[in-house]
Amino acid sequence: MKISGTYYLPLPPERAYQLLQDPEVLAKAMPGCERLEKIAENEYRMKMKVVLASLAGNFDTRVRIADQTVPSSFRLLVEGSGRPGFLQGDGLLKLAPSGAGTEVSFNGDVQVGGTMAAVGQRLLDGTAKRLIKKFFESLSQAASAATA
Amino acid sequence: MIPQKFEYTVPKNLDDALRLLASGAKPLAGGMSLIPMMKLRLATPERLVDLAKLKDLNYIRESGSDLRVGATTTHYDVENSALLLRRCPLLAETAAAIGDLQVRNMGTIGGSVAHADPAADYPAALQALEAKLALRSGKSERTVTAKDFFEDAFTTALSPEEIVLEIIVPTEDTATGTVYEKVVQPASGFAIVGIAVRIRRSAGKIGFARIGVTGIANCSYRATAAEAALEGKAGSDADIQAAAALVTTGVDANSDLHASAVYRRHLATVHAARAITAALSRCA
Amino acid sequence: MNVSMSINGKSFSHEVEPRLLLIHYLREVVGLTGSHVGCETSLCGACTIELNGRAVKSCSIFAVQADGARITTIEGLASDGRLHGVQQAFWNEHALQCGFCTPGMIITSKQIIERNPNPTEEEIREGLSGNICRCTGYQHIVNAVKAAAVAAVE
Amino acid sequence: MATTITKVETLVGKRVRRREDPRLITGTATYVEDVQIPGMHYAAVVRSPRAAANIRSINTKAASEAPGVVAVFTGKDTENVGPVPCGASLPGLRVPHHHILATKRVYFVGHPVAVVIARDRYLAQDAADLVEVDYDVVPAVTEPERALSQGAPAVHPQWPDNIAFTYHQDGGDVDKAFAEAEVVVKQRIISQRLIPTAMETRGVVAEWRAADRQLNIYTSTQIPHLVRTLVAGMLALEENRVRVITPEVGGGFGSKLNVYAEEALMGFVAQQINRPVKWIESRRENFLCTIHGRGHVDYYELAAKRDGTILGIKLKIIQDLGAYHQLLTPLIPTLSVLMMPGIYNTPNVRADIVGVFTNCVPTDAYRGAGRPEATHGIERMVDILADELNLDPAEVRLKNFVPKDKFPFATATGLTYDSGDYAAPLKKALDMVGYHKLRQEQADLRKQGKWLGIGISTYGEICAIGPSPATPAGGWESATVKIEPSGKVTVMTGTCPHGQGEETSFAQIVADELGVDIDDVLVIRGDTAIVQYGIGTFGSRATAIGGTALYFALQDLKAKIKKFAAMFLESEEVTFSGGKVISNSNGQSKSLCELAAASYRALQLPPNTEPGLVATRFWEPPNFTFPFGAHIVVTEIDGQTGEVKIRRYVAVDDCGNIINPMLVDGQVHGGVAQGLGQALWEQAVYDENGQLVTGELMDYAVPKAHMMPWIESDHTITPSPVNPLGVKGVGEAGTIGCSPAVVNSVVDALSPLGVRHIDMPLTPEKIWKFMAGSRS
Repeated sequence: MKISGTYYLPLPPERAYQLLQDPEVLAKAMPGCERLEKIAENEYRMKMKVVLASLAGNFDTRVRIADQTVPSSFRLLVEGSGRPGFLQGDGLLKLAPSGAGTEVSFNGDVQVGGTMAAVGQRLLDGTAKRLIKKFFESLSQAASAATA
Repeated sequence: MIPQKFEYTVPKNLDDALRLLASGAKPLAGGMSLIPMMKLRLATPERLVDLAKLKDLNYIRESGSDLRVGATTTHYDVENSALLLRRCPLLAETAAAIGDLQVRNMGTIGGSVAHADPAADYPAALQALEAKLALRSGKSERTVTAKDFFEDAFTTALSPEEIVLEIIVPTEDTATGTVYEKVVQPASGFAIVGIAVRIRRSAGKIGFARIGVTGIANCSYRATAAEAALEGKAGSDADIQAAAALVTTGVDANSDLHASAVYRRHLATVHAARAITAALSRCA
Repeated sequence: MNVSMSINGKSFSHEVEPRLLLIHYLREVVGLTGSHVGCETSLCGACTIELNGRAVKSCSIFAVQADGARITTIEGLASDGRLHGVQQAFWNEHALQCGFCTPGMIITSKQIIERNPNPTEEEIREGLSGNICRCTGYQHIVNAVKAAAVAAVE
Repeated sequence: MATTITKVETLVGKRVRRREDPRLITGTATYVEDVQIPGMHYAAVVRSPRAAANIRSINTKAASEAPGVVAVFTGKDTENVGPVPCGASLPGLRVPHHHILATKRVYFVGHPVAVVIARDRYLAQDAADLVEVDYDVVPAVTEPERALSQGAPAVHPQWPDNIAFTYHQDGGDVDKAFAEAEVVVKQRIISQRLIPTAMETRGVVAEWRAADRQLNIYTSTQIPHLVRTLVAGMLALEENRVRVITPEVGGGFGSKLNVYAEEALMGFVAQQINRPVKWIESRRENFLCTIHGRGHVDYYELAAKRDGTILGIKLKIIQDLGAYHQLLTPLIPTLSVLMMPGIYNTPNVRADIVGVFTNCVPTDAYRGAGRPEATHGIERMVDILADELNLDPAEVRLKNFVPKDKFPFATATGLTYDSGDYAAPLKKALDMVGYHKLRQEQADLRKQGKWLGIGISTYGEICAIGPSPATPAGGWESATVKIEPSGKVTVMTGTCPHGQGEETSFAQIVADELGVDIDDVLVIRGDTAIVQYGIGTFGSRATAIGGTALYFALQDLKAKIKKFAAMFLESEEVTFSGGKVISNSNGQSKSLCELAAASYRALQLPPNTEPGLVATRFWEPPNFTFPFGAHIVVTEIDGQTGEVKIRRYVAVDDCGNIINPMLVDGQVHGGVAQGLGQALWEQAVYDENGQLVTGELMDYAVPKAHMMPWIESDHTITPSPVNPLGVKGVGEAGTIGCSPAVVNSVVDALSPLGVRHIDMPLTPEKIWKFMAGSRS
């Protein structure tokens, strides 16, 4: 599944870039993130609980940041698995100045497998959008807090 | 395909049910959405409280200018309620479009709206009806509009300790024409697109139009731009087409195996026009 | 948990775990294997039984939910060695081939006729939309429901 | 003793109600899941969620320690069990070793990697979730054409080109035909992957009786004897120590014409734990692990004269095989090649098959098995040719049919069509549908911007499969008829009907031949300990071959009965009627009961005659049979949404003589439903990583009652000379005839927009895009 989108963060690119790689901020912004620990340089292990009303799934996830070009782009690689199945994401995030803030655009590919893939087809698109939206909303709040 | 273990409780009464929810149990009503997910182990609640056993939540009654439908009322009972068929036919017509005979026999309106499946049928009607939902927890009781209740895919305004107590819809007079039009996903029976229309025309002008939409995006919604485009118009074909073209304005449509976002938008436009036309023909 | 229910006119009481599905209770605890499991998503209808007079999918109901209920399964339709009208019509009209969906089909058909003594072809087809048959193409099933409706009126 | 000869009505050809129905409509039939054996345990199979991965490790500790668990087995434990068999032998065929549990690598989502045995099925499922498999994921490939492209991942690393086999067949002089052609039309045509979806999923119960070294396997199959032979081989047991019992089978459609890993696996498990074990496939497993059908990408070229005469056909088939060969996987497209000329007089053909491995579940026989693909192709091409030449598609067909005086007819692909009058069903169908009036209506509607389509398909098929040289495991069939000492008749058939109704049609044949009441006839099938060896039910063969074996067994039996009758009636010229054998000369009679008693009591025996009344025949057919027919579909397309509405469905089928018209109608209806499913809704979709995204009935749309049109069914009758019953077979006709008629109809409707071909399934969105594309 291809995903893409553009969000605005009220911070200049350098600070937005920092924010996007700050484990503490990410841990707060990632929907359902229960724990995030650094396991290597630019590599994190994350426990996630994704809840959709009665549906809930725990995922053990590895997040890796690669191809960093400060402050304009980096790649985010996510690999997780849990009872509902597994997911793998590979996305390129690009940061560009936009007014006083930064426009963050991303383009990526998400694969899911297991039960989720077999029965959750009609939900994947909406769920992905929703989780990403939540992520950027939280991030934006964090950014606002940072500028305040 | 076997669910995980869980504890099951039949509440003695509503207060008991609310107390159990406050202590972390999850509500079970007809189970038509929840149990298949539990069998696939996508839902793994540890404790269930069976709200369907609360007989006092199973009712359809008139109250002032409103109709109140208790949460555990089955789709079949909504579909066949003489009161609803006379005073709020849109809700009955929508219930008749849900799933299949067996699902309608068992599934409940409260369970369905609380599940908030983005492709469920009721939300379109509830949006068009500007329905209110009475929510109750052990601590509080409040009423929210359908617009505020449905927040996102599978996400509602309900807090974990709250339940939907009843659904409150307006009584309609015969001057109002209503229609629920659905494009059915052939495998699951869910809506690819569902359009509920409520419309009044007097003295040759559309005085009032409400359009609820489901299936297109993560959340049901009211197509307010399309409504505004209709109100004050005579309701000619051109008026209808112009309004229908606005039915997905500002909406982020979803894609899946059965319909791309572009096609979903197109279907919404076509079926909105058809639904408006049919609703107008039903205005007395 | 203890559950008690009346099944085909007989009382049963058993200790079951809450997650036991009604279909498995009927098939494996009570020993009524006429109702079948054809899917896990509540779509095929092979498990259809009557619960308090309503046709429901017993694969999507826990046995504990049916505590105190009155249940009729395919095994309970014939009485005194006489087939129920719908069973008879299914036989006469060749409304089954492999027979796996048939018990559920018959229970749903019975409900269709009980609620609507003179259903149109379209009403029958809509009524059967929760029961999948892969063998017959449904035409003979539609004929059977029509025939059973006519016979019930006569 | 004088007896009046009463004229007894014969049953063959009559709408006789089915003998099997009483148990099925009362819920008292026994399917595999209903089998209960004391001490029985339950198995849950752990399956790969990955399409391609090396297995680093499997940790079964938690599962082994879970409540109620008695054993957990992985591929290491089952390594010595023989591979899942492939029955095909094609030159150069690459056959990957198909372990019953994956050992080092998984090849498709659903690949079994472990099995957990517990006291009950709930605990087995709980424990299965605890098996941890560490996968080293490698790239997968799911599209056959992509699998053939440079740099595609190798499904089996030892064969980087992903080619399992190639196959070539030439008939006549294709190059000359194309050189002389006045017109050549070309089209790429897809017959998509389908999921057979028998309503009863597969299931196996295995019971090991150690003291007897006896393995009993209850399995939902179309071929119990072949399962016995092959599973005995896999488990290195003596074949006569393996008993396969096939209780009621809830539909097969080819998906149970196979030998599956779980059949041997449960046998292995039962031996290991020394207790009976049951495994019932879930619907999800059924979609992931039971064979799929179709999976063709076909490249067609048709050479013709401007008057519509077809001169030659070229076909290249790219067959998506999946990750392994199941029993018949590689053979299915070869049936397409045999069938490629359809029922047209086409002397020049060239076919090439490329069999391609993909990281998907194997394809194999699904209702029609290769023939629907071929029929879809040729019938689409004939329409495309008619469109190209601006000729009426019915006329082009009539022009090219093999004339009815040319039978037996040798085809360019090496078959000999037995009998046919191909114009007859087409003319009848055109008549029924009111073809010329419809064409007028279509023209009128087009002026109003409305899209009405009329689609014709005139199909032929290869049935009664088949002569043994044409099959991998023998193509004969067997029957035993016994008259019990009490005079009741027992038939044991080697076929294994699972919905077709042979318990009834065979009883009709017996009742007529022996002149007995149908209620006195019992037909037994599906137990290798009771029934003599047989091949099974598939390929529309049960009546044409199994029924014929029965017919000949009855002749043998009658000959013997006549000898006994002669002792009493002083004549071998007798009539079998009303439960009696009646002398033609003097009208004297003896009841079958009396004759049976005499034969078993054996106080006196006719010369050179042994006691007892039993006859067994194994009948080898000299040829296939070739049914045919014409289906016409009238569609209306919603110009705004692309939705297809079927206004009329007319099916005229010729399946030779008809034993029971009610059963034939049922087969046609059911076949059409599956054809319509393919044409409009069904499609197994794998994503590029090998996930089956149509993994449940929530996304894989099989037809439901409200989606089906009324089918107007009629017949012409052209008896087959291949067998004495004159029957041809009808199990697959509906499916084969249907899909091209539907697609031809929709393309016909949209032809003013320049639409020439649309691949199945004809989803509204696809059609809408064509319409939108042509407008812009």
